[in-house]
Amino acid sequence: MAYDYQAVHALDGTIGAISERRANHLAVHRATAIAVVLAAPGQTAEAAGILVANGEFEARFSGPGEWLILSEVHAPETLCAELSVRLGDFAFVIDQSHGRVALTLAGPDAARILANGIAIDLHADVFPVGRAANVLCNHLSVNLARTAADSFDLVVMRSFAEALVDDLKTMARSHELSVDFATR
Amino acid sequence: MASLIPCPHCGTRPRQEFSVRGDATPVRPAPMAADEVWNDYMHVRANPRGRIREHWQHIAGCRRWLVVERDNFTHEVFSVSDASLEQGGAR
Amino acid sequence: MRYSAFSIFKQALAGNLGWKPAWREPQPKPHYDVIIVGGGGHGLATAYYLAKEFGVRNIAVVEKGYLGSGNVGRNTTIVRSNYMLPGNEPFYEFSLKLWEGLEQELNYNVMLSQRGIISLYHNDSQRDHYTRRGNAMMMEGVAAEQLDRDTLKKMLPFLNFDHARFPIIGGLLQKRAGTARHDAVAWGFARGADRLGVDLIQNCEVTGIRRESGVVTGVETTKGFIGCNKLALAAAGNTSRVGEMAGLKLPIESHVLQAFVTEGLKPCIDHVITYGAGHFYISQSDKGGLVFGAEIDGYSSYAQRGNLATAEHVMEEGVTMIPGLSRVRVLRAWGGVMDMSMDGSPIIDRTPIDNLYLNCGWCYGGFKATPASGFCFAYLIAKGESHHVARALRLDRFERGFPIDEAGVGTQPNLH
Amino acid sequence: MTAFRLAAGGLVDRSQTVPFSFDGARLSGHAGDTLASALLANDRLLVGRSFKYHRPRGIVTAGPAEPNALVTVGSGARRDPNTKATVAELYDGLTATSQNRWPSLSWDIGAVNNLMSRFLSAGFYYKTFMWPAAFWEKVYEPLIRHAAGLGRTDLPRDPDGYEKSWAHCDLLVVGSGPAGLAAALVAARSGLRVILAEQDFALGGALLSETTRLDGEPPVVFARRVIEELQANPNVTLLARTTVFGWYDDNVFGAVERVQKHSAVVDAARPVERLWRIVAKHAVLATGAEERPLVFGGNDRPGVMTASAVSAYANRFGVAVGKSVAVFTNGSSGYRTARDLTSQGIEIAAVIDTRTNAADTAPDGVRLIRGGSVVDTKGRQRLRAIVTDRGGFEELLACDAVAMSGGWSPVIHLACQRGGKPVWSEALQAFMAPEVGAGLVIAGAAAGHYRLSECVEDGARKASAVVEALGHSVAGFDRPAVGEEVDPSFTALWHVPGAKSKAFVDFQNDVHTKDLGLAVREGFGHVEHAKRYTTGGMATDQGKLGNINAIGILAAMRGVSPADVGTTTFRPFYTPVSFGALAGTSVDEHAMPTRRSPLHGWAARNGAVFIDAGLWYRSSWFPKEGEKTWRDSVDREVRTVRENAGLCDVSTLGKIEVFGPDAAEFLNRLYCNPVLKLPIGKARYGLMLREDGMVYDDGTVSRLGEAHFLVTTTTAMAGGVLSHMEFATQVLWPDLRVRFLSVSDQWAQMSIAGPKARTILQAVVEDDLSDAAVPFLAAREVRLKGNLKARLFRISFSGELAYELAVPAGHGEAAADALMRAGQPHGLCAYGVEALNVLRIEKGHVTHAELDGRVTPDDAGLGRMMGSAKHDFIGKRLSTRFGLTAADRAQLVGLKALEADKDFRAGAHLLKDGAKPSTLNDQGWVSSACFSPTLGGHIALAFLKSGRERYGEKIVVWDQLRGVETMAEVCNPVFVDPENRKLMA
Repeated sequence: MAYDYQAVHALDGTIGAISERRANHLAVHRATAIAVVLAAPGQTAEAAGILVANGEFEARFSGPGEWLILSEVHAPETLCAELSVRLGDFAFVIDQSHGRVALTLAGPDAARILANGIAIDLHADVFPVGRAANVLCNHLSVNLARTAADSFDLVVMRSFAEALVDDLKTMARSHELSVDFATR
Repeated sequence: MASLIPCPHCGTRPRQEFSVRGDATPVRPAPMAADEVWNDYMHVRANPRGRIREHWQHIAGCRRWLVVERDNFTHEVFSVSDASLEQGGAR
Repeated sequence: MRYSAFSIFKQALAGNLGWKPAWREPQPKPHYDVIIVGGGGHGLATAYYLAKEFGVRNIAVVEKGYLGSGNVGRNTTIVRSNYMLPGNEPFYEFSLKLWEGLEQELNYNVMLSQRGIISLYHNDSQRDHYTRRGNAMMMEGVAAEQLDRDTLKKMLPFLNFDHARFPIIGGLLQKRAGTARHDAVAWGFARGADRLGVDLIQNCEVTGIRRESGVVTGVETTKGFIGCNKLALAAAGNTSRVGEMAGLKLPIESHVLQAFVTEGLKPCIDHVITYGAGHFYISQSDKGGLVFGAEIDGYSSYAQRGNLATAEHVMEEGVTMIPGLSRVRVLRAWGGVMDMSMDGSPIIDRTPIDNLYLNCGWCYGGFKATPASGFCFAYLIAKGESHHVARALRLDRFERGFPIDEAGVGTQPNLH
Repeated sequence: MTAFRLAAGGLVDRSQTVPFSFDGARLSGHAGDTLASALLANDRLLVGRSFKYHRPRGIVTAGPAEPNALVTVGSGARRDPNTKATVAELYDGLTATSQNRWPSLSWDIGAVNNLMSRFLSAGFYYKTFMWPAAFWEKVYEPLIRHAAGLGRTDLPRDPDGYEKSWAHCDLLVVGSGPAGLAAALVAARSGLRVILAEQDFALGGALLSETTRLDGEPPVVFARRVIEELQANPNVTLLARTTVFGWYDDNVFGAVERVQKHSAVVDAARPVERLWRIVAKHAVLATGAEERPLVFGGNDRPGVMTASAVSAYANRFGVAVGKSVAVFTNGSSGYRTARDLTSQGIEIAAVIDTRTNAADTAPDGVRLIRGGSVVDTKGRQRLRAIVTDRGGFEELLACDAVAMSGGWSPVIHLACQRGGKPVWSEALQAFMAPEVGAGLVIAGAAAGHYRLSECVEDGARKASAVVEALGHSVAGFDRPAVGEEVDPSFTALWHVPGAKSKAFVDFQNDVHTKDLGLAVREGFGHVEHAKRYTTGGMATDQGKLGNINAIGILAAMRGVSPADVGTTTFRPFYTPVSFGALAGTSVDEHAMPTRRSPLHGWAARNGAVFIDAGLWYRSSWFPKEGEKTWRDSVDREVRTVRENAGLCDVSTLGKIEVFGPDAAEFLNRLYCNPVLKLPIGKARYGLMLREDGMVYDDGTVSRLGEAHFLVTTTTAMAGGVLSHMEFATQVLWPDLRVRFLSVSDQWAQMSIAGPKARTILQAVVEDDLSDAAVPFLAAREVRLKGNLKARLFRISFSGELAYELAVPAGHGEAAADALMRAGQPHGLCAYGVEALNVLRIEKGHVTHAELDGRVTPDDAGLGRMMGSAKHDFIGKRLSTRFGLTAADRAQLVGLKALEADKDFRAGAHLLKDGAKPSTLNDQGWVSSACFSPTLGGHIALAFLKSGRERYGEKIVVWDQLRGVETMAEVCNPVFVDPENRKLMA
């Protein structure tokens, strides 16, 4: 018997093919490695210092001493191994590559669409590029990061991914939106 | 307070992001403290009108438990702090 | 003067100029046998029954605002006795029986309308819970009926059967439940008490409780000191503040509950309906407004107003339960301050101070209890012991480990 | 014919004819009309019927305070009952229907109430309908209910969508009149982020119906210039058709935008209404002032309107409300209306001024009656004449409209929604907004500045202060030169003496002066009592017009000042808001989010029937061909598990990983049973209490490393337990060195249970799974064939030899498929939560059906788990309370049916054989029940008073709700394999 554990994405089978991208586009990332780093008690500053951005991964603030780490270059296991080596006793590293789903909403109306479900002020002076935060989007908690003037990343618990995409489509009802898996 | 709460970690957020537990004044007694002390802790509330301290959790944000010091008649917030700092504990 | 169709006819012919005040506006006497703090439904009912049933005549009710200015005039008017726990069910059934004779008792039409309450359920475990509750009611001799989905579809075709996140699978009906005109309850008891000689003293705020050698001797008020032999607190919403004047610290937190009414509509909802996948409930008043609400806002508050987030959530539940509400416009939102107790059930009891009596902790359910609360509190004040249906509603039940926790959520008041 | 469209003038677009219908009649108006202005242009004065007496009513105002002109707009599922014609924007194809009349508006049988009115005085219903007792609900109440109410709905599903949005700004300006525009302009020029909200479909507020010139031009020209500049500013959001309905804590405002309420054709891609939650650093309320009606005999006859409405219809809409208009006023405003009308060529029958010595002058040729009053009106369904009185001399004066002006009330509603009480101004004879502190200021007429120049100046001034408070520098603007202004002073007159017929205070609810007199006479003189007794101010306009007069009348009757009477409470909503707008998109299937298990696809492929379990959908059972009922499938699944093996999705259980040097100590305090000495590689059942000693949740605790644990929770309590743990570490014991994270979504978890579970699992797992290598309660990492790391726990809920296997979520389906393939030769089946439930009942395991929040460990038969030797754990101290240890507490027992043909259901109660049903005799209840395929009969778990002493007793299972009573035998709750032989195999 052959054993092949082909991974299924949480949104497989829920996103139809699109003929063209529209003004605003929601890209679902298939293979982002995601880890959560919890600073060891009393070691928040040390861990934060190690997690400053580099080309291999990006650290997104979730709470005091807690970050989501996203990497497009590492596989989940190597990301966790890499982080564990760098952080040593300063933090605990937990693989969440299967536990979370990462999405990117980009387009001229991105902030306006998000304002239909997210309460924080998304004005670029208030929530600038590089800022990340856990926020409520309608009924769901998501990690929101601004990656460009009109581009936002959303990271959500896997089991809620379908609900979030549904919500985003509804939020974008008055705007042009297409949804597809991201191509790399 | 009833619309927005300034989270010390995340900034000002809507009330929907928080869940509230209740009076933050009672401190859990030592295990062998007297019955009355435990009864007071669990069941008895000063419940004044005016300035109070209340436990809220930023449940859809950083998930930290906060102590919100506020007026329960005007709903004005005086301060919000991380609950773990209350007893001088580490984080 | 006695009210009747004839009195209306006679007075109308005289240009309605002959009607007498519904109650006197007395100045406080120096001393009463019993002073009741709180001129709301419970306080007025207590005064009425004390005078009527227990022969106490020298009574004052002191009220800081106008009669009925508290929660008796802010609730959603629901009357029912569909409780589960043995500490509650007999009490609320006793109350419903008193409601059923109240109009004749008081010679005042409180417009009791036994339209039936239907508690919807949405999954098997809720069905089991309501079965347990329905059987508990029937143990007490209270009729209850289980309605299946098909029956509900015929009775309430406007419910959301086809597009609900949590489909409706059935409901528990108590036919004798319903609504009553809330203000009229306060006014009816007030008028009844007044006619039995009770002094109803409005705009008289209690500012202190005077104690001598451990017993209460009277209250300081904005109208001066008033002495009494027994002091009875019926100030739900502000119980802690009044109790504190006597040195009492109580198992109570004050919370705000919002309620709402829509613009008037021709009759479209006949029952009281509660939503099992949330806390929404709704009924239609005789004037046509849909009266509804849901859960408390959740935080300590003495402000009689709610927040928008909770209001929005209430509407979400409402439209999800009855999609046709969508285009109905909501006219007004208001808030009342609830005495939330530690187990979600009320307290009618003596206090550690011998002649100080306590009636509090009604959470969001005090209106339906009004007659029984008054009757049992009067019984306690007059006889010094609990009425048998109110025996479980003790102040010391928490430290003794006998909570009456209908919701099963423990000692966190905002979860009840 | 009285009311008509003027030949010229107004802001309506006469080039666009807009057809609409009213009560079936085809009519037309122009673009820019409201329904009310279009009805008036068509001489439709009779628009509705009042609430109580069903009196004929017309249009009173030109705005949102309208009490009378309520109609149903739209048809079918798009009916909007109780729509105010005065704010409804006219659109092509609008259909309007009058309300509260039968059979027709002009012939309404309910009007008989009017003839009976003396018997229907305020509160009459409290005094009667009590005999015979049964008649109230059977006869009287249905009659009252059908007579009451306004618009009609049969609650059809709404075809339209709604939306909710957040907005943030430095300054919110409410109202786009002169003060609002000036405020917005100053703020915008100074660099603030500004939102300007206007309830009308046109921006400009009072400037739209004002005639005083600004910079020598009509005021609307000035307004347009300002609006254009604001529109061009990227920091400014202009929201027309947007009513700010509520002011909430922290300066958050609720507003509703009518996005598509002005079109017969609704674009499904857009919402019909949008709710805005506006987070404003500052706000300026420039909400203007409301003109008061005068309370005089017959003041409700169609044709009687406020003077400002008469002016607005003439100036803005180009509509004359009558051919001969009488002006009845107590101040200067009436004269302005007289001038507005005469300049349009409309005849003024007379100006009747209640003041004797006013300096105002009537337009040339207009008769002025100083010190006069109107005491009655004539006409049936429209006004024909009025009766004036001066010095006792009555005169019948023909006219077809009355423009009444009773003075002005600032619109302060929003400013009073947060508990601030209005303050009486003796000078302005009006209630003013209280000082509400930083964040909200009142400007223009809403602040009592009635003159146009003052409004502009005040708006600019208030905005400048906001600009400075935010640290910006104020950019100025040149104030327009204001032409000849009216100073709208007046002499308050709460009711006009000498009324010859009913003088209405609250039009919609038919409250007249005598009702207020009766209320005072009967002791209901407090403003709240008067409101509740007479229903004055409780109608859909919430007393916007009438309350001030009611307060004045009560004050006069009680001999006090209006300040002493005070107002009733201002509460949201300023004007009514639809359920739909407040609910937004989170309704129906989207009321709450849906959670999908990583094995959802696997279960679906295997034919699962899904049920909701909280937010989750869980596979309930897996029907096979030929199975007719769910019981067939469940019985088969149970038997298969007991005989062979089954695979069940348990991914929805909460999973929390705990790290840190104090992790063991923390968990030891969190659970009531001991955790400290749990060896690495082992799992343990864990019972968590609330601090009050009741069971909170149960699950497993596995030690993956010295300072690394994994705990599981029930599906239902996963969120609650996480919060509880966060509370414990952050609040109770912040000194503990521990961190944890919910990893629930990372793992797909499946239970493989049954005598063949090991064999099947071994076919997929590389590692040795022998009992020696993986004994009961082992917890370890394994590698699946094909090189997938997984976690394996030998735990059992069914009582069988069982494992839980966890793999990264994305690999879950593949792993489950592999197991199904490996299990096929051994008879493995997929089983759902129904079979799982039967299996665990048979084994006597509890779930939240048993652990209902009122149950102690001992009640559930788990008392031995309590780590009484432990120094401390949550729930320890209070679990020793007398009531929690009482001997007669209900204890978990098993029940076996003694009558084969009768089943048990959860929720039944228990009675001693022969006992009379009563609360006192109630012995307990059934918490879970099922048919046991293993035992071949109905069994149940139940809580019975002192139950563990009563094994063997025959007891009545009493389910009167279903009409079923049956006998059962009380037994040990573990029905299957009490020696745990299968478990340990």
